[in-house]
Amino acid sequence: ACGGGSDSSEGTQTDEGYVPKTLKVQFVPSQAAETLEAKAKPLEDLLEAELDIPVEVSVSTDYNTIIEAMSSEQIDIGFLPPNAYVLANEQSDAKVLLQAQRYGVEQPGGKPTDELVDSYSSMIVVKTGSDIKNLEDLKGKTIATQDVTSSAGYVWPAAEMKKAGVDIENSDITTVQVKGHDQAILSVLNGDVDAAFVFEDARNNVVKDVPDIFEKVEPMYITEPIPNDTITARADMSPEWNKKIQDAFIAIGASEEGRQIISDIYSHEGYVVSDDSNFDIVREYAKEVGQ
Amino acid sequence: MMLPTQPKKNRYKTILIVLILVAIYVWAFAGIPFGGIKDTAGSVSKAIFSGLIHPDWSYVYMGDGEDLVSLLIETIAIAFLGTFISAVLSLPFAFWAARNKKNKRFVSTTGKFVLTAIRTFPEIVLAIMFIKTVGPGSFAGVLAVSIHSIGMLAKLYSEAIENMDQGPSESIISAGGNKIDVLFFATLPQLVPEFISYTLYRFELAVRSASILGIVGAGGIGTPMIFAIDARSWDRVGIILIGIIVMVTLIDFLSGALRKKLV
Amino acid sequence: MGPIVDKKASIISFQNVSKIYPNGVQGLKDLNIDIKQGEFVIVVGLSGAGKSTMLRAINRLHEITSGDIQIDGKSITKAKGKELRLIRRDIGMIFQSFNLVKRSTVLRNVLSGRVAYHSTLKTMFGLFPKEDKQLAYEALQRVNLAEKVYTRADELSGGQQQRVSIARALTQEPKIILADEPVASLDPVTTEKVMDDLLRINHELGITIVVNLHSVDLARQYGTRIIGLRDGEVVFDGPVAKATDETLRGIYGEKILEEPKPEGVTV
Amino acid sequence: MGPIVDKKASIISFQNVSKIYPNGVQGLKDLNIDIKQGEFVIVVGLSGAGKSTMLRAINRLHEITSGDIQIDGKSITKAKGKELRLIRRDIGMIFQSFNLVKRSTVLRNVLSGRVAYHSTLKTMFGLFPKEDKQLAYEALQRVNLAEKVYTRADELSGGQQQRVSIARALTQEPKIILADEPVASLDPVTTEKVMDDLLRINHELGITIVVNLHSVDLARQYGTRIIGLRDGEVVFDGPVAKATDETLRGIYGEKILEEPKPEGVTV
Amino acid sequence: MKSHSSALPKGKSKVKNLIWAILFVLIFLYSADLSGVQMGRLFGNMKQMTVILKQMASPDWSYISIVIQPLLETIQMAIIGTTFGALVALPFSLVAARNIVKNPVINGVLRFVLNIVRTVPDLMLAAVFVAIVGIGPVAGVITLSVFSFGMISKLFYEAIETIDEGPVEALTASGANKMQIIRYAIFPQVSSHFFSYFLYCFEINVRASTVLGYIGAGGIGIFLQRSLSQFRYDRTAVIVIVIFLVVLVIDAISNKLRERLL
Ligand SMILES: Nc1ncnc2c1ncn2[C@@H]1O[C@H](COP(=O)(O)OP(=O)(O)OP(=O)(O)O)[C@@H](O)[C@H]1O
Ligand SMILES: Nc1ncnc2c1ncn2[C@@H]1O[C@H](COP(=O)(O)OP(=O)(O)OP(=O)(O)O)[C@@H](O)[C@H]1O
Ligand SMILES: [Mg+2]
Ligand SMILES: [Mg+2]
Repeated sequence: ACGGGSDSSEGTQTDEGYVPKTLKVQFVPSQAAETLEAKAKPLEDLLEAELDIPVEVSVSTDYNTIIEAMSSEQIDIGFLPPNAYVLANEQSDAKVLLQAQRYGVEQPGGKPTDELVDSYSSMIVVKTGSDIKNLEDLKGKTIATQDVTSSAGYVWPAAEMKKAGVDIENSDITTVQVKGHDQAILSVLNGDVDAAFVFEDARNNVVKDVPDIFEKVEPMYITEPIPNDTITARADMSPEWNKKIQDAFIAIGASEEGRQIISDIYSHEGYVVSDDSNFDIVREYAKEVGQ
Repeated sequence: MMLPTQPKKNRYKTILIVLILVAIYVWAFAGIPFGGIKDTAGSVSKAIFSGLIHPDWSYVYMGDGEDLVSLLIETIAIAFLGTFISAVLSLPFAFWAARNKKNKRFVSTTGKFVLTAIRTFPEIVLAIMFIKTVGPGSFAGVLAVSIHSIGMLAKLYSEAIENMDQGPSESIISAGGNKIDVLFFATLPQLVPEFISYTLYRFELAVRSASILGIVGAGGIGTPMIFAIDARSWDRVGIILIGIIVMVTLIDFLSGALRKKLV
Repeated sequence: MGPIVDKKASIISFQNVSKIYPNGVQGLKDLNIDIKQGEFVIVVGLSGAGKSTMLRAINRLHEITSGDIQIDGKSITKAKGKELRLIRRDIGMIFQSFNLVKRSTVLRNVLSGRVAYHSTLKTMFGLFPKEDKQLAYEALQRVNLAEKVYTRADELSGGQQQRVSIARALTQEPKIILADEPVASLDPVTTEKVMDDLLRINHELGITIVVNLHSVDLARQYGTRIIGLRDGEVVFDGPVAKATDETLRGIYGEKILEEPKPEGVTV
Repeated sequence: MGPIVDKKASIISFQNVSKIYPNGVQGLKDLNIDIKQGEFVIVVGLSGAGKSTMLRAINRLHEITSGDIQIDGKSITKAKGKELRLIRRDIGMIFQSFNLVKRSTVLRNVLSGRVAYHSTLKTMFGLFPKEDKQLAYEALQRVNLAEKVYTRADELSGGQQQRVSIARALTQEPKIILADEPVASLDPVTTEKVMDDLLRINHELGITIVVNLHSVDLARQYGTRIIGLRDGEVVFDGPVAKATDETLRGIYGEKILEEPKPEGVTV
Repeated sequence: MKSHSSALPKGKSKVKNLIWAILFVLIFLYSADLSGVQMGRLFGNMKQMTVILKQMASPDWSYISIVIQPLLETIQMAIIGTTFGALVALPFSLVAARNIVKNPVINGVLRFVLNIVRTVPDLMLAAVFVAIVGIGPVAGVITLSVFSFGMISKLFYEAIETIDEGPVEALTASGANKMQIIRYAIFPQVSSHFFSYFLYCFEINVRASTVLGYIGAGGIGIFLQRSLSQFRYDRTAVIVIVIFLVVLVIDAISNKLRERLL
């Protein structure tokens, strides 16, 4: 951040830090969402009502841009997946303010529980009746993964496999990188791969197209929890404003009307204050898989 | 007198080229493992098509400024602006890169080199750069689209220039006209139809460069489409597709009329 | 009134000019020609002899391989940029293949002859002064095309296109006119009209004229001087009077100029 | 040997033919012409009189607005598909603007006159029989272009392109040749050669020939019959002998054919 | 000759053109407003643009060994995809060209079909083809084929519509049928266009970053995305450079071939 005193239509630098006049928020879809709307207006309205300053919300499909925009101070607040938060923090010292809450998932069946949690899991799925019963059995097999930076689609399962003694890089395993957890599920169903790393429970994304997917593809392994999506502020945001923003989001999640909107549109059910230390696990897992 | 045979060296080189081409294709096919049709082909494609033919009509207009109609208009605006800027910027590049009598080989080669570089530079990296500069939003999208398009438009333009009849240019040159006179009195009038069709084609591409606009958070129809595909909401995809098809057809229609007017 | 020929001023001067096309064809071979101001020169020669090549070398529409060409004492071969353009402005050209912009109107095509008189900015927006338009229109009247002034060039017959091209050169108000078979596509009446016009501007305005022609009759009728080319070389250069049937035979090869008619036809 | 004119067979017959261009210009006005097999017809008229329009109506390169044209007794106006193509195969055409594929070689351009003789499949692969190629080569020799056989058409001089176009028509071995100013861009020697050639094939093979010409001299020298057009109407139609200066004056307007030379030049 | 110089008659009124121009300017301004164009911000913040370029300026050369294999795969898929697409595009564009098939209904229907083909996003094509043939290069090749087909046919039929009609006439006059006219009068005039569209499309397919990645077909695109998501612009640079080299080679070959074959 460049030193204090500079003034623009967007905000002011004070000794305390950055004070926005217009709050610029960007939203990146969570990997674990089953349905999303590419809508900015509803959140804009909710936040303006809480904060009393103009809010500009944009929706992006790639978190690289949001991190870059935060480091060049074009974005004040970003909705980031956990691994993206860690990168943003590394790049520009951005601070996590909140984590989103969602309903947990119940197995078997993959249906949501009515308990709000701030984390989700990843799972390794195989064809029902497959002879892959544990992580050991994955040796020599073909696995569909997401991008290697994806928490649920690569990092978590790969790290836990490694802990269990199955190094995904050197166990004669072939990885096929696909885009989208739905594609991963379908490729298991089709027999193109033996297993796939997906979020829990990505089968819900495919059930519309393949109604009996829950019978045909089953989870073989479920990972430790992964922290949910973050709401992250740019590094130089003044503490006062950090607080204001936290309060605003929590209030939105608490109000009936606000919760309905964020639930419908962003698959969030509420927000809780978070701390950078919640994400040490992300860093640790990333190191585990050599990133 | 008997017909002399065509000079030989041509023939050998042609045979050599044919052989190389055959080798390339053999190599390419060797890399692709052709398999059969999958069990899921039926149910999944049925789901997709049934979604497409039962589009989500409610999305067409919702009045919140983030429905199909508003987003299509926004998309057109971005594409229009991006294409216009890029068409203007492409002109000098095209003349730089065109290989014709007046241009030295070296000059046009460097021009082509630069265009290739622009084309190869990934759109997404451009997008990131512009986001860092002007923040996310339509403006970044416009900039990314317009800069990236230069690589293609200028290349197509320059080939049109290379294929152009030089006669009229000569007449302007012989009347003492400078390069710009030649441009406005001989080159452009001749190239107008081709330039227009390339530009409109590029406009159409820009309209459809959904992914890139989605990435930069530029609004437009790209983002909801990507979300809908990711979430496999085929009814939503269906209505968006219909919207784009209607729009592209309209553009086609208008561009046809425009061409007729200008050609 | 006879043509104003100043014996000293040489307005076009070829000095050892040769031209070899990239594909190896020798277009011109060591030409040395001096054309005086006010001359009406006619270039004749077989098809492919290099007539067009010679004409196009004069205003440097293509580069010559060696030698030098001077226009009014200035080397066009060495001229650059504005200087070159000003030299060219003084040379009007009528093309064998018309070189019209087919999609533009006749008027616009004719007006384009005036571009070198105005600033780039003005011409870019097509803002020609009224007088220019009037000039263009008069030139069109002269070639009998006044009524086609707003027609698109591609809706004209061959001869009409040829005449647009002539009007364009006239509108340029040049000191020299180069004409590459200006009457090839014209009927005899228009041919005479055009040649008479060329002759008149030659006489009245002292404009130097170099014309490629195929018709020896026309050459004799109008020229003051004939240059015969053959395979890129000058094989005859002299006043019309000296161009006997003998010399023409030299230009056109062994073929006799007025060969007996082929068998069987009586006129 | 005199021309073989069968008095009965009418090979081209115009019946009340009119043509109005989409932009309203009346190209042809109620033509009624009968051309017998073996005739050598020359069409003259001012530039824009409708000569090209008339020629292009014969092989239906454009549709006429009303009337009927019959070729060898068959209505080309009504013919369709293969029938139309077979009629056209028998009509060779030499175009005023050459109509060559600039990017193709001379040989290829000439050979393209033969496509209608072969199955689509064969021609798709460019497989012409040796005899065709030889035929093409001979036609090129006839127009003195043998050495350019593998040159690209856009590297030729104007007259050379014209000659390629003539060679193409000859190679087609047609029964009728339509020629739209075939010698406009040719020097007198080649002109004579070409006209002699046309005359010879007219005599020896009985091929009917219809030529648009601007040169009245040539018309008189070669034609058996002259048709004069003016503003799309026939204003003269008769044997060459009857085409007096008077009638030509009618064709070309008030202008006198052999006007006294303009002032100032002596030959 | 008497020169009765009368005044130039008035041409067609320019009002219509003026209206068009004004309309254009209005659309332009509206678009600029809608897109939030802020030139000041672009120039004021220029140095941000160079940040990434600076990081790209020192490429991680060791990455070459990793991207070479996916690059080759991409090329293989692009060759086949483009070829199939172009082969189908050829007849389609001939029929869609208004100067070859003069039936507006047929042209119209075909163009509409082509519009649809071009409109369907490649992500969706990918989803369909994955369902049919499974993830992997085959789905990739088919998707590329469809994309190439849409693109080449549009460009090509428009090129066909701008040819010189003279040779067509000449062939018509000598009794050639449609196929022969296409072969001898049209194709020689447009083959260089066809060729450059083919190569241009091939080039796009080589660069096509996303679609192959969607369907697990591998290819260089995945590596481009990976380098970006890891903020390894030094690796991005390597990928850009190798693609650039491939494109240069394609260009060189195409120029050679153009000179040779056309
Ligand atoms: N495509 C066209 N559209 C509209 N009008 C045309 C078209 N072609 C020719 N004309 C007009 O039709 C008339 C006859 O033209 P045509 O080409 O037959 O003349 P021509 O006798 O061959 O003349 P020339 O000797 O100059 O070639 C002219 O007035 C011309 O402007
Ligand atoms: N662009 C070119 N490239 C290669 N050779 C050319 C080119 N233009 C002309 N030539 C050749 O140069 C020679 C002279 O051509 P030029 O056009 O000067 O002839 P010309 O005397 O004008 O003939 P014509 O009376 O037929 O117009 C010819 O043999 C021709 O084939
Ligand atoms: Mg010439
Ligand atoms: Mg004509």
